Amino acid sequence: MTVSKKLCGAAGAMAASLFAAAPAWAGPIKAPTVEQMAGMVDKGDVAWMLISAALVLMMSIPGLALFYGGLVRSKNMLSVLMQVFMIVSVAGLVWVSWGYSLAFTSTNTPFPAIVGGLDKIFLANVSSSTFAATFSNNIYLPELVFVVFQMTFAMITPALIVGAFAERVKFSALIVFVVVWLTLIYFPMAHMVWYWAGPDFLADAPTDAGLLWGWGALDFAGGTVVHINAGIAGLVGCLIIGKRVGYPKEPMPPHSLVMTMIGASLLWVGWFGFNAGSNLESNAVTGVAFINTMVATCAAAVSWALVEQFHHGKPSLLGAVTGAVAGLVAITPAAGLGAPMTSIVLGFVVSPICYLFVASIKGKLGYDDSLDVFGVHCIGGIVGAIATGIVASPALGGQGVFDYTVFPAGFDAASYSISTQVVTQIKAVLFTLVFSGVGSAIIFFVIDKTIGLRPSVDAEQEGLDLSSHGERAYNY
Amino acid sequence: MTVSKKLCGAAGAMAASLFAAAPAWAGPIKAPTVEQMAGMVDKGDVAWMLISAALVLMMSIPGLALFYGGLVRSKNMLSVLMQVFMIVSVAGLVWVSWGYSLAFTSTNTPFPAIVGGLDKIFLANVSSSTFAATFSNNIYLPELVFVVFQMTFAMITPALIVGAFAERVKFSALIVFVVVWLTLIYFPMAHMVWYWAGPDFLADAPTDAGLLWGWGALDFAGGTVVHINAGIAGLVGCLIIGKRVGYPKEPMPPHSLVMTMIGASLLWVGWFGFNAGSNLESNAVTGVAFINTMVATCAAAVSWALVEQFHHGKPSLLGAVTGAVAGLVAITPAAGLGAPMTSIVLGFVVSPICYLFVASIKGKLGYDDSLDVFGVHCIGGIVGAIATGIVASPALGGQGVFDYTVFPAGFDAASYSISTQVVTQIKAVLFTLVFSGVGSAIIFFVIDKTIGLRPSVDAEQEGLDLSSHGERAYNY
Amino acid sequence: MTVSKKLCGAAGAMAASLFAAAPAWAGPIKAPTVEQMAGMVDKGDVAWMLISAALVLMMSIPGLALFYGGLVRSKNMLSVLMQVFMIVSVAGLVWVSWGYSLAFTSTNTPFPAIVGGLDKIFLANVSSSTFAATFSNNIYLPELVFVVFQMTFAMITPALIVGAFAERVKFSALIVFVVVWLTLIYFPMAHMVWYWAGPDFLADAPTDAGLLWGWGALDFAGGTVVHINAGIAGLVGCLIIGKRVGYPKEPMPPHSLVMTMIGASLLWVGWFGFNAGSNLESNAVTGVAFINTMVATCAAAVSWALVEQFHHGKPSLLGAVTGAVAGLVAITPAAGLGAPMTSIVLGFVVSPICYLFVASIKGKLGYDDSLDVFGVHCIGGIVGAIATGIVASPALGGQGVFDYTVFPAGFDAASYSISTQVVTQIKAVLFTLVFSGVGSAIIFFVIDKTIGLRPSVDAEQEGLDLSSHGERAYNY
Amino acid sequence: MKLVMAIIKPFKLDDVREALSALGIAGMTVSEVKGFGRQKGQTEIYRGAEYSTNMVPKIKIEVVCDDDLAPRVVEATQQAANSGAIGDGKIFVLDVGQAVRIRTGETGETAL
Amino acid sequence: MKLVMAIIKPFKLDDVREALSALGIAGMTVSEVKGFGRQKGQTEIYRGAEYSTNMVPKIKIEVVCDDDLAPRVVEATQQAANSGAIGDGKIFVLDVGQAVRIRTGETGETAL
Amino acid sequence: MKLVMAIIKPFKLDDVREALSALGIAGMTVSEVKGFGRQKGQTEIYRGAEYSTNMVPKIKIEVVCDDDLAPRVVEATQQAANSGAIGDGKIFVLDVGQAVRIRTGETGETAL
Ligand SMILES: Nc1ncnc2c1ncn2[C@@H]1O[C@H](COP(=O)(O)OP(=O)(O)O)[C@@H](O)[C@H]1O
Ligand SMILES: Nc1ncnc2c1ncn2[C@@H]1O[C@H](COP(=O)(O)OP(=O)(O)O)[C@@H](O)[C@H]1O
Ligand SMILES: Nc1ncnc2c1ncn2[C@@H]1O[C@H](COP(=O)(O)OP(=O)(O)O)[C@@H](O)[C@H]1O
Repeated sequence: MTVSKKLCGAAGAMAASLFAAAPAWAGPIKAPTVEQMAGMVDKGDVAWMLISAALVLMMSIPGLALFYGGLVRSKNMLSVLMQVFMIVSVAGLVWVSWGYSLAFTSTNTPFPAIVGGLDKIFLANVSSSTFAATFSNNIYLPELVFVVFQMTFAMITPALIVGAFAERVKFSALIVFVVVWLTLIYFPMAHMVWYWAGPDFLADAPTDAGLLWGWGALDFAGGTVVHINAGIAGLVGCLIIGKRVGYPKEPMPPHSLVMTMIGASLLWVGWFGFNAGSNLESNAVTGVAFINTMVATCAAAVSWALVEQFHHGKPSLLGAVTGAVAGLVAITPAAGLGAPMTSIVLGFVVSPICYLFVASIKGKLGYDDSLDVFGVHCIGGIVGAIATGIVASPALGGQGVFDYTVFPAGFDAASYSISTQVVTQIKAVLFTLVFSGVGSAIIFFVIDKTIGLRPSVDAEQEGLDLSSHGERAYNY
Repeated sequence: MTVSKKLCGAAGAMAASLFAAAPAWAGPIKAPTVEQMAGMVDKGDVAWMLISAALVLMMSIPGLALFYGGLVRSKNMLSVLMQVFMIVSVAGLVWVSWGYSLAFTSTNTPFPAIVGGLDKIFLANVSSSTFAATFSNNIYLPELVFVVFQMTFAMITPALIVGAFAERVKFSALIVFVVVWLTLIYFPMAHMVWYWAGPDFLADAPTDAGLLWGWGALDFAGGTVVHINAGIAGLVGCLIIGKRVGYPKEPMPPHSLVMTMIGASLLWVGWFGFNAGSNLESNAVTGVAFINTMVATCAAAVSWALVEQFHHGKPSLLGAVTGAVAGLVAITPAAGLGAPMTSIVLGFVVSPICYLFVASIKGKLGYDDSLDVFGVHCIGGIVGAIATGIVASPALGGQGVFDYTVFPAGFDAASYSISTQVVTQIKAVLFTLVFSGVGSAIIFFVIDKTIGLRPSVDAEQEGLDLSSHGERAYNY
Repeated sequence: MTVSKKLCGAAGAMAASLFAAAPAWAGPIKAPTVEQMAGMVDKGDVAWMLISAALVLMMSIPGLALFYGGLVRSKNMLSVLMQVFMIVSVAGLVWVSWGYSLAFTSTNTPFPAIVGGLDKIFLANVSSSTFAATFSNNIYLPELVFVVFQMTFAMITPALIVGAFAERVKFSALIVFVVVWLTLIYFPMAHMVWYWAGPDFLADAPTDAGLLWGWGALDFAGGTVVHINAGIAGLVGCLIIGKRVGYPKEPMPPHSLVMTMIGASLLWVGWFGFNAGSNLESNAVTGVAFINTMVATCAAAVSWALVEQFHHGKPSLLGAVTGAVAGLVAITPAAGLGAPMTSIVLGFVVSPICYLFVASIKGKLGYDDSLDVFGVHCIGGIVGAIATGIVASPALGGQGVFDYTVFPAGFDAASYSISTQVVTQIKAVLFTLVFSGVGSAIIFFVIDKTIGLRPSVDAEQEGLDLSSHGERAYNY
Repeated sequence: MKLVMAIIKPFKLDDVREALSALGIAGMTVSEVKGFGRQKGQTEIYRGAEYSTNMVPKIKIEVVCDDDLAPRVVEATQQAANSGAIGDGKIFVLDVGQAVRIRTGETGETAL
Repeated sequence: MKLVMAIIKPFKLDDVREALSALGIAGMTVSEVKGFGRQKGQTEIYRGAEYSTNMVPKIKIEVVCDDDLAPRVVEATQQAANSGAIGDGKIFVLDVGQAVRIRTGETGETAL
Repeated sequence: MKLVMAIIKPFKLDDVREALSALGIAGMTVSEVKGFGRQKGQTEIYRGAEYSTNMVPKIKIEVVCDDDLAPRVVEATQQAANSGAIGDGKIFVLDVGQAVRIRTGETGETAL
């Protein structure tokens, strides 16, 4: 997904060679017809995007579910697993019903820069014979492949939120929240950041793009739309719902760090689908996004462990995996834009900042963000979003940006300015914090006053597994 | 895998463009030589099929093993894991030894519509220089890629059966059963449903196909061969083996729903290899199969949770994941043939039907299908198989069928009749129930009377982990 | 990765057809320029290599971590998970910092046959516009894709070692060891076995290759570099560190064979990336490597279970999964070179040999290789390495070897001699045992005398989770 | 009052509970324990290393009742838990000086 | 000496421990148990199969103290563990004949 | 008869069992417990949140023996479980009124 201008020299070279091998057309075709698009699909791209979609699903289930579930007390284990599993399921249905249309169309809507229309509601006008643009001229994906890849992002984002108020939310209210939040917050955010006309069409319709895309904000794989968005919603939610009974007096150690480690590992593995898949093709830039994701995560895991070593003498597994997730979050907006060495720096930087929030500021401010959704996803997302403006710079070995306002799109190294870009990035971050923060607060508030967000104290004390779902996680 | 005629417009378009880009031949070649086939392999297809095979293996181990294992009591956990792990291993060996030949050849056999011959026994005449047909004219896979993809189906199918009589079967007898059952039931079923000459050859040999394929039964990824087949064998097995000691008086709650949830999630993720991989190519139809699999599963998970909500006020995680599996089963035969919206309907419908069997009919009839193999896989498979006749209809947005009796194969929307097709589907279901039900019963019966199917009561009460395998699952 | 000459007929045929479909050049180009290489990248290959890299990461985390972790006592569970997780992270950073340069360059180094130079230190001169050779003429990968694929091998190899002295190593000392060992042992080994100029360049620079590659040693996916190397280092380490407190008197049963089974299954699934990914392309030979990996593993799992059945009457899950891993290890060097049927024989043979070491010789010699790294990885690796010389023979259906000293590289069946090749294989095995054994011993010794390798007896008895990491794995 | 402490086979728990309910016993406390005794456990073998533990999973039941009921509790437990096989377990009876119901503060037999 | 054995609700453990520390009790032993009693457990339903157990997770605390302290231990426990709801649990007091500190071999009240 | 109840360090279980077997003790019951006492547990830290529990894993052994043997059981246990370090544990001795072997119904010392 992406941005007003993007990608790198390698992509250009590769595209050139592809044209060479494809005698059916002489040069790139401006605004190809659907029939022509059908000939512009590469099976390698399709294979990569489908496996990427499967990987992103694996991030949510079982990845995120276990990462979160291991951290709660055993009496709430199933409730976390259930919340993630059902959010995934509900979000999938909402996505094909109206989400995709709101996010990825721009016709028949009063505010085409803010949110799409209903032309593709219930996947009307989408079939195995329609196509979606990639970031390269004259390279297309079958549209349903794009729909399902994007669907997995709409599944995981609301699932991220639940960590902030785990162990104390009413299940039915949560599901209602998710449907409303996707509709009012996520789909518009996705539209504003990711929607554009595509490289073969933009030159002729230079304003057909989402608001933040139009600003030139860079977000390779979803730092704003996914992590800052979910992180701030989580914070707002945990403030409105209130602290867990017994917090912080009663000790609430993680019930199974083994599950948390499995979850973190699967998040790491699946994140390649998220970040490298976001290139929409299987080319050299995909490789860039892949290796950047790998090394930033390595660096952040090491960095967190080092902070713990210095702070209290023992590096912990929970620290290492938390650092890895922070690194994954931070590299997300920059994945295909930076270089491996600057990604490592980014990884090293993000962990101490998140650590500060998680281990110190949270305690001081006294909010009960059970699983540190704000401290890791929102803060990590902000660090990554801003750093993207720096690491994308060709002067630092970054991939720079493509100029899509000309046809065919061309590489535009000269015009890159770190300071201008960082300002744009900060603007995008602030916009997301306000839009999602305020919007989410309103949604939480209304649901709290109507359905009620919180189970009874007794139900909470007994554990949500039994009180909400009538099950017990373990019967050894 | 598939059917007398298949696939959609997009496939046609894509094929056309491929030809355009491949100057080595002028148009499609009828009955290409092996040398020509070597030039008709796309690396994107190979990548997709190999990763699909890996995904299907992951469905069995650890997916299915954990899904089942979490549901038994902890004293039988390892026995379930061991059964699945060893069935996978044994089936792999049987498949390359004689299974592939019996399933996917039609020469030198007295009943070429029922079962293959021995021409490819021990993979004779199969090498890195032989090729297997796909569903598109002039598109081939290296034959070993096809062999190993199909192998993973022969691994998981018998593994599905063990859930029906978990916690009470003799390990050695089970392994003998699996070898015999694969040989006498599974390979013939696979042959009857999936064997055909291939699109470049069928026009010249219109009868060179398996029995059910010849009937025109639609089964995109194995509803009959895998799920109905395993489901009915499981039912027969649990009837012959008898109930667990203590059933239903003694409570036998699942020992770890966490494992069950991990298993279900990996089944979901892996099922994309199963369903979308069954297209044998990486194109727009693969995308159709992928998204249908996704949304049908979402719908079925939601549907089961809703049924529980209405029935006793609490949606459970076990319900949600059971629903997801039911949805995966039901969409299997229809995956590449329906449309996302009809797949959602299918998902919503299958869960209440399976719920009825699992939560009510089983109890009333009093059989002890420990892990609901019949209620979920057989019933879900039947619902899916019949519904396939409906959702495949182009009138409902389905992909319709290809006419492979002409060369090159052409799309044939006009002739599709839902009622005719549904009748054919029912015929195929009944055939499978009878063939596999009777055949499996005979095999179980003979093994019971010779080796004996059941361990001693003491061994069962102590738990199969210790009594059969000399191990303990957990030593915390 | 590979060897002085390699690959098979199918590769030839496929290459030919690729040229046919690529009108941009007339025949294979000797020593193409970087610009030409850019046109020699196939998106299917890129997709396959990226997913392979993700699969190999999954082998380490969570795969290997769980496989090992399940086998220790619960008080040391997190320490094992942490060791593997941090080794992966540290190795990733070391790899891009100097590892890749030492392993895969041959310029500006005093001993180009032993170790590379520093020309690509910190990935200097590596970008999205540079390319890496495959085993086929005129087929290239984006270099960063190759870098990250190879990175995952450098991550898992040192992680394998920790099993030999699990439950009794100081964390900080281990991390220091890993950095030094990678630098002094692993990178040179990788260079000696895998480095070569590439098929388009070798004819002109016939000596530009690593030492063992020059000998003609066959190692398709890393039997020497990964398994023998790690296995012997583990043995040396466990001898220098000494036995666990209480060993062998105190019973130390695995704390969760469920975790071990999950780990083994994910190792199996991920190993396709390791073995079939090592072909660097997505073609028929990749299929060969894939199916050989599958069936050798099946055979070895069955074989180990049978040995246990005969030896003490009960086949165990731990036995079956250990056999599977032994099979995976043994097939690694032979994966793309043998045929399915000979791979099965190899799988059947390796298990009894490893069993002998694990269940008998270890006890007699009295060393405490906690998780049998030597017995499974080193012994299994040796069996596989030697057997590779046999199964690769075209006379046995093997893929034989390619002659890369001519351009374009040609298939050379006539010259294959099993006895010559086996001697070469044995030479390579002995070299690895001595090089890695002596080198690792020196490193362990120096670290032991300086930092100290072992925690206090009290810390060991309390468990490393609490004493080294301040955490507890389970709080049910 | 007496504390009747019984070590039984796990699958007998339900039978014992029913038998005690029939006597009017309103409460009991149950824990998972491991027993050493005449009954030997299965030999476990992990990669060839044998562990011949004589440790067997058992259930410990603790019931406090008044002195009169104690003999009948013992008898009922003995009968319900009896399978006739080695390892069926033991019943021990101890004196209890005082009993308190936490909720109400009631003491003595009314606390049970 | 007395053994005070209390069956309490799990989330009350911390309160009880603090209350006992305040009395100068230096040690205690805690185990996880399951209780049957008036308080009924939640009904669990797995694929339609209902298990109406009356088995509730509880914590058992065992404290040995000298005879004089015993009544105050009982009282303090009763107050700290009291939530006023059914299932708050019981306290039983038994006589202890002898106590030994393993490390030193000290016996009697000095061993506590 | 006496009930000897010992709280020991987990890794001492084997030594104690051997010592008791040497005395002719044929059976015992073992459970996993957590101990509070002088010995403090490790501080656990999860994402900066410190839990300084003084809860340490211990093993509880319960042996019923006849009155004569009791002192020797106590002594043997004390010696076998002694590591000289804080937290080695305690031994308590209680009176047992009655013992029954479930399998046979035997009572008293022959039931042990
Ligand atoms: N002296 C004893 N003190 C405490 N518990 C005992 C004693 N002897 C036996 N037990 C418990 O009773 C269980 C059954 O005893 P065992 O000797 O195996 O069979 P049986 O009850 O048939 O004599 C043991 O597993 C142990 O838990
Ligand atoms: N007679 C008894 N003997 C041993 N334990 C008992 C007895 N009665 C109750 N208990 C324990 O006390 C717990 C609480 O008892 P319950 O009857 O549920 O509530 P309450 O304490 O309010 O009367 C039970 O769960 C059980 O563990
Ligand atoms: N008063 C007591 N009542 C019951 N158990 C006790 C008591 N005091 C100590 N214990 C048990 O004995 C264990 C060891 O006690 P501790 O004070 O740590 O060391 P030591 O045995 O060296 O004095 C504790 O962990 C606890 O389980």
